[in-house]
Amino acid sequence: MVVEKIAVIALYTTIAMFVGILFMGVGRKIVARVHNRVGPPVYQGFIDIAKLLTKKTNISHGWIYDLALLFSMTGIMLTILFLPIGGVKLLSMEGDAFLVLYLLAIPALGFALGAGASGNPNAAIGVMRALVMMLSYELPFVITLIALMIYYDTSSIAQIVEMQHAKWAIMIPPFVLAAAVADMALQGMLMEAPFDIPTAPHEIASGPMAEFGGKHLGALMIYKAGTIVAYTTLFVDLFLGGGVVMHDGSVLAYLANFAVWFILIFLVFTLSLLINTSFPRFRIEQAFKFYWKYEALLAFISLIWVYLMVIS
Amino acid sequence: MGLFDGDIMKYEDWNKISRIASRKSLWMVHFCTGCGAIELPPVMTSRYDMERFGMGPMATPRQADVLLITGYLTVKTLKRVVNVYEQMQSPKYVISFGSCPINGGMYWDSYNTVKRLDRYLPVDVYVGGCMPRPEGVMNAFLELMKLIDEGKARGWEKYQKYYEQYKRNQKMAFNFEREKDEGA
Amino acid sequence: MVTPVLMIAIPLLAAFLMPLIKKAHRYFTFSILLLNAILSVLLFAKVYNDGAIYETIAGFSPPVGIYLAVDNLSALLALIINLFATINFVTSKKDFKFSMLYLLGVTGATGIVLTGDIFNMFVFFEITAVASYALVASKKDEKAVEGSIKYMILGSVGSSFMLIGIAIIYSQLKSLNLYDIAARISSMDPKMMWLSFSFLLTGIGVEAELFPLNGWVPDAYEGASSNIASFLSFGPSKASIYAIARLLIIFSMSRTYELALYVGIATLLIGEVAAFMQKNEKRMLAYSSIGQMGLILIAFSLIKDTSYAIPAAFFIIVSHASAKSSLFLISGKKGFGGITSKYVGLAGVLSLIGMPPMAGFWGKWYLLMGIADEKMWAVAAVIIFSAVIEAIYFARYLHKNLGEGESEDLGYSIPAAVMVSVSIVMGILPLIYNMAGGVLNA
Amino acid sequence: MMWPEYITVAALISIGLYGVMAKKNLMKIFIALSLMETGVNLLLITIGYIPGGTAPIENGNFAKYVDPLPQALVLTAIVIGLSVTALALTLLIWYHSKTGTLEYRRGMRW
Amino acid sequence: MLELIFAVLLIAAFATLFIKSGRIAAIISLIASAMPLIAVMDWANDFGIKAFSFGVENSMDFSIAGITMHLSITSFAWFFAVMVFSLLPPIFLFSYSFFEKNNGFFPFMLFLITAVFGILLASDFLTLFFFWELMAASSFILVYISRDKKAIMSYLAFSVLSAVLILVGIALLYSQSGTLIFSDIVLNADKVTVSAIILMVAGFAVKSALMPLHAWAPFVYSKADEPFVAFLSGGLSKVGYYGMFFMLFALPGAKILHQYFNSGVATYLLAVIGAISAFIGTLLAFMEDDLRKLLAYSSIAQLGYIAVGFGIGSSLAMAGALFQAFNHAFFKSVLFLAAGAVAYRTGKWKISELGGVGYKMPFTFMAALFAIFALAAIPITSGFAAKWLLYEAAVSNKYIFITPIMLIAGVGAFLYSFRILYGVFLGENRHDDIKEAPLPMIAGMFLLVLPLIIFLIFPGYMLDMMHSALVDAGIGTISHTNYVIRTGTASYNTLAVVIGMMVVMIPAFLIYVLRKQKKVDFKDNFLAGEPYEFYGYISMHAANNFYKPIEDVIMPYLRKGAISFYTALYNAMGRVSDASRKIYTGLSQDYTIYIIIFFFIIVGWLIW
Repeated sequence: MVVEKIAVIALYTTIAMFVGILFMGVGRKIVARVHNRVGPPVYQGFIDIAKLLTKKTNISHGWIYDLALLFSMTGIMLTILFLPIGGVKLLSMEGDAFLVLYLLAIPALGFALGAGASGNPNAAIGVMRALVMMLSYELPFVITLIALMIYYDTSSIAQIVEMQHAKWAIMIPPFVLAAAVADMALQGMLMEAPFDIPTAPHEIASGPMAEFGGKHLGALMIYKAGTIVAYTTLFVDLFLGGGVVMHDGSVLAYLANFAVWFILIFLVFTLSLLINTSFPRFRIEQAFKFYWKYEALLAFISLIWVYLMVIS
Repeated sequence: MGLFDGDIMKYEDWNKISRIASRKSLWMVHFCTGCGAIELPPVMTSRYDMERFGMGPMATPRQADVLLITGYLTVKTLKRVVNVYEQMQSPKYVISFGSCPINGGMYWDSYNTVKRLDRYLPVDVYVGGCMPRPEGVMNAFLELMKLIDEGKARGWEKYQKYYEQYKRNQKMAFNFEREKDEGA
Repeated sequence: MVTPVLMIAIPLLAAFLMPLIKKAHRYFTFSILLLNAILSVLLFAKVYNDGAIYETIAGFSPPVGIYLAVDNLSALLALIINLFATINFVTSKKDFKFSMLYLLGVTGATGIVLTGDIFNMFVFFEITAVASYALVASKKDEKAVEGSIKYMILGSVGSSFMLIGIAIIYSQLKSLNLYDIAARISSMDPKMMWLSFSFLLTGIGVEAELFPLNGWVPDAYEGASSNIASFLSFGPSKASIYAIARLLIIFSMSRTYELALYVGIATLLIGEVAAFMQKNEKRMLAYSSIGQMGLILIAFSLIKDTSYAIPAAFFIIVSHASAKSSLFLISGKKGFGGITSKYVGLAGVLSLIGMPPMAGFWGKWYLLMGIADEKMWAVAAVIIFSAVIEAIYFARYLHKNLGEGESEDLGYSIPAAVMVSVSIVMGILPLIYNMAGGVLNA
Repeated sequence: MMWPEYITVAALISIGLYGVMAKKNLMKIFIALSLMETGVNLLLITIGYIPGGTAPIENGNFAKYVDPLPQALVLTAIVIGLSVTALALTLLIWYHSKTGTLEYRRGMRW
Repeated sequence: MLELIFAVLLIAAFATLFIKSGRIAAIISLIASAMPLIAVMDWANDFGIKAFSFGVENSMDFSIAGITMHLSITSFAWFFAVMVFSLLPPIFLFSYSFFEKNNGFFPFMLFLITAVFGILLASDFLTLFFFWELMAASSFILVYISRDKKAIMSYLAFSVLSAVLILVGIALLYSQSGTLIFSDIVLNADKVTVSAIILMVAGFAVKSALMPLHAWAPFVYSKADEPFVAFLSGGLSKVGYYGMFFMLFALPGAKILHQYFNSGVATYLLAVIGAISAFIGTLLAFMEDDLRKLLAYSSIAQLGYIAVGFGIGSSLAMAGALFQAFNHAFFKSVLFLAAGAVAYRTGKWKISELGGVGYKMPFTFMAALFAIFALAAIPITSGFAAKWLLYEAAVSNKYIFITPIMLIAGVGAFLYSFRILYGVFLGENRHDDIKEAPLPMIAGMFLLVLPLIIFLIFPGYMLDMMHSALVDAGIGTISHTNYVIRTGTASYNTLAVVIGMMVVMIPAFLIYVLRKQKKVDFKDNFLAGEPYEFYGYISMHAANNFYKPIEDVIMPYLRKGAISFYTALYNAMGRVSDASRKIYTGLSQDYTIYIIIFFFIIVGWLIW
């Protein structure tokens, strides 16, 4: 039983990472097409990671630098375990949305720790921006999350997904607004433009990653792939029913749900990339103001709307 | 003891994977001191689109595989170039642009210009011309990929092997500069 | 045989003998004060065991004769005054005239507390007042003289007022005995009664530092030398406030208590607020004294309705007498300068703002319990306000004195430590509650 | 009633208070204080006085005795007043020697 | 036995008063501080938790001629006592190395412990207030040692404010019920009782540094000796919350408030204040450059969560609040001690001047790292379980205002956590000449970290510990096993997190531990090609004005904060004071006029 579970966990993390790495290539391809370029092959992500992991030399800035990366990889994989993927509840019954929110902070903090340990001033500035960005987008995001929690009267993501069997959350009027807000928050979570200032390569030499090279950078790319899957899945789980279309426990249902989940996160990711390619970059305080003024206001409107719906 | 350094997988096989991967994913740090830097944007943008080969610019030497020397080097910039080169992770490659790094080019009689980059850093591919056109630059990249594929792009190994000599040459160049400074 | 009259007679006699023994005057005075303190302990023990003592002097029986009346509270106050006077005298370094005046001052203060006769009270008032004027001026610099002159002018006006009040009472009741007056006060013409009360309150209020009769306070305290400021804060002022308490009990009307409450509140507020920004330490302590007198008056104004009032007043008096006198002793220099002064300062301040294990804590506790009995929440609000204000300026005072300055004068700081330890002892052993629980017989 | 006496008392006290309130010269202030004390003493005597009374010396006519106690009180009060005045003059001399003037120095020290 | 504990504490306090050496005083204090802990552990048997038995009786009447003080242990006091007294031996262990000379820390710390012991054992208001004031006095002296003007003034002012508020509250209650003994008090929902409860809660809130009454905390925390501050933040603030818990749930004030207002508006207000406290405290924390001030604001923020729990008052929220209190006691003590250890070695407080300390003091760094994980509620520490309970409670009660604020404050905690981690321990290595902190210091810090790890895996133990407290207070507990907490709507399985973590860590571990790599110096760093020592020195420590961009956005809104309000109040009061002192003109003529006016006024008042 335990071995089975561990095997399933291993399978799912592998799949998630695979999808994530694939998405990195797909993303570059999409961006290239928008730029009217040919772009790299869709499997470019795998090549990049393979190259980085096969680098001959490797530098380290001390044990904190190494452990921090370990920490972020672990954190992102753990997060994925607590998210229902295509309706499959791995560990998601054992925790809830708050746990996921805080688990998502583990990789971010680990990454920040590694960047700090690298001793590069650019990295510190990048981390500062990343953390401020996190503070910014979390406010509208948690408000929409609370709207969902209040509406479905549960804080467990798995249960929220289950309750969307009949009707996806996005089909309920207030959650259209909430989903729009959450999608902009997603933009910040994925560090896509207009919120890509934490890693601005030409300004602060790619920020937190400035000192990462070789295998460390490879691990970082895996982590990045994981975040893409985690955040898009979170969005899909919250607003798009987790991609669950068939409810019987058959193998076909698994496959269908998985396929729908894949398509949905692909769509969400594509949307995010399209926004990314069409906008310039916000400065960090502009991003902060954007999230805390307009986004938070919209989110709060949807929350009050939901609240009024629930209490009446 | 390394996991991938011969215990589990043969070094040659590992090397092969490494070569295949790095051939298709050359990340470059371009050292834009000379005039050659202006030739790079066309290479990156939609006309030539270097990204279809998996190439792309990187912000720091730690992340990059290819060092582009885009034009002449003075003694002062050479220090930085050496610094950057040493911060890159092996395997790493150097492409030099234009005539200046080859033989001094139009600065052949300058007192302060590095005449032969080869004395200080192992250059894998030279692109001739003053300046080379983007086609030439593209061609150089393809050449480098071919060399990597064939296992001939071994400049970084050379640098490790003849480290003392390279250092001596570099030091001579830097000392030259210091004497000049003191004289002035 | 302990009689209260000894406590007045001995120092008075000693004071007039002083010119004869010029050389050993300090030892002589100290031993007299010590004797007096011992007598007051014995007296207190006696009163505590046997109940109040009423004693007549010079053969006449009351209401005509001079009359001493000692109950628990007055015995305690006499004890405090004499004890602190003894400790405080250690710091004196002046000539025999000073010792003489000091003895007179102590006599007067003790007399005010022990007497049962209103004219005697006036006489003792004058004795202690004249002695205090002279003591304040004994520093002989400009500030001292100026303070003394102001003190004297206001004190004289006050004593005239008091005498007028006494005259009115006498004209109505033909009696000077406090108990006699208290018994027959209701037979007075109300207008005359109120008039006499007003005169007496105004007259005694000058000495008791009530607002707005206390103009002399900051100048006199500032001008006087440390030990005299210390003496003023435990001697005349405490005796006078006790006299006001007696006055209130005599004119036991709800309006007088109400009036006392208002005056107390005004005194508390003005004193604390004025002390708040005061940079000069001695003036700050003087203003703070005013505030504390207001607090004591508030406590006394509750006497009629709650049994907590007397312990409250008593503990505040003890706390204030010991803490403020010791603070005056160690103040006026650049800083505490030494560990003894530092702890004396801390203990004094903590006692004044009412923290255990000091007597001030119990004062605050009983006062608030009394207020709870009375349900006078506005007064509670005033006390909250003034306590916070007090805390702020005392914190500033403590911080200001942290500076190294010159090294401390142990001749001052050790008596101060002894004085402040009285507050600690009283705070740790609140057995005084039972003793002071005896009602002030009126 | 003895209006003239009481009016005198009131006048003396008022004059004394006025002097204390209004005069700047310390000497005048002390004179005013003395006046006031005199007024108070007069009040005490007036209270004990019976119109047409005699001194309380034993001569059998008890009804005509004035009240002896106020007179004793006044004696005490006079003594006290004397001592205060003496002290006041001493202080005055000191004040003059410190400041060179008897005028009140107008300085607010708070 | 109980008398013995008090006696030992007081004797130790008086003994250390006269000992010059800090080492000996620390040992004496360590032994003395173990006494209450032993008693507390012994009492665990009374509350359904197996501990060892010493036979310490759990109540005593202490009579000082006429006044009787009733002392007895209750279940809720016991929970707080566990929390507070287990902090003390590690702190004294730490101070063994910290204080070379005894500057007054040890004696007054022992008085403080005596007072706290008395507060927790008090079963009548006089005892409570007596020990509360004793605590205020002794902690004030500990602050006084710091010699900082603002700290001394603000601490004394707020201590006295707290004391008088509590005193007036007691007086109000006494006037209603006529007794001071807790068990005899019967409360009615009338105006006086309600105002008494509010006043007393406000009074206790001062010690807990709740938002409008927190103004003393930044000054005191940043200036006093660290071991004391560790106890102040870890222990004394919890004593304040004990008072609040007592007033609201043991007495029970919350029910009275509910009856009186006919709704939960008063307690809801407390929750809102707590949430705002958490939020604004967080914002102020990450802009601070002084490490201790940062920790002070962080304390204000973390303590705000407890108030939220008390305000919500459901069993979930209370469990969360008590859990949070416990966690905060430990992690904040560790952080202050770590700050003390860093200062002990470097002598610096400014984050912008520190940096790279973690390389030289790895064990201190490890302890601080764990504490920071707990502070930021990372789910691999027990810190998360507490916040999780609070969030669940807020959401299940549909508090749409409190929940997002709490959550965003939780996110903000990452910001200042990183500031500490990077600014102090990581980044440029500027301190080549320092050593690791002395062994007693490290031992003290790790002893304090230990509970955080234990309750990470077994939050159920913590819920067991607070079980009888919550049941006695009539709140009820939540269903749990040793490692699963269940609420009505969700569950949290710590074992799943830990095991899941381990499972996914193995491959990553394989890749990253079994590898070949070259350790490089921090100087070998990408600086756009510049060598590190090229211009003599390139600052690589980007810790000055770290959050400047966001500070520029936020600060205009926070400038008119509580502290500036109190400063303005102080200045206004100063003006009033100056004006009132003008009454005293220094002229006897004026004073005579006052006398006459006074006379006529009272004559008028009395006759007409």
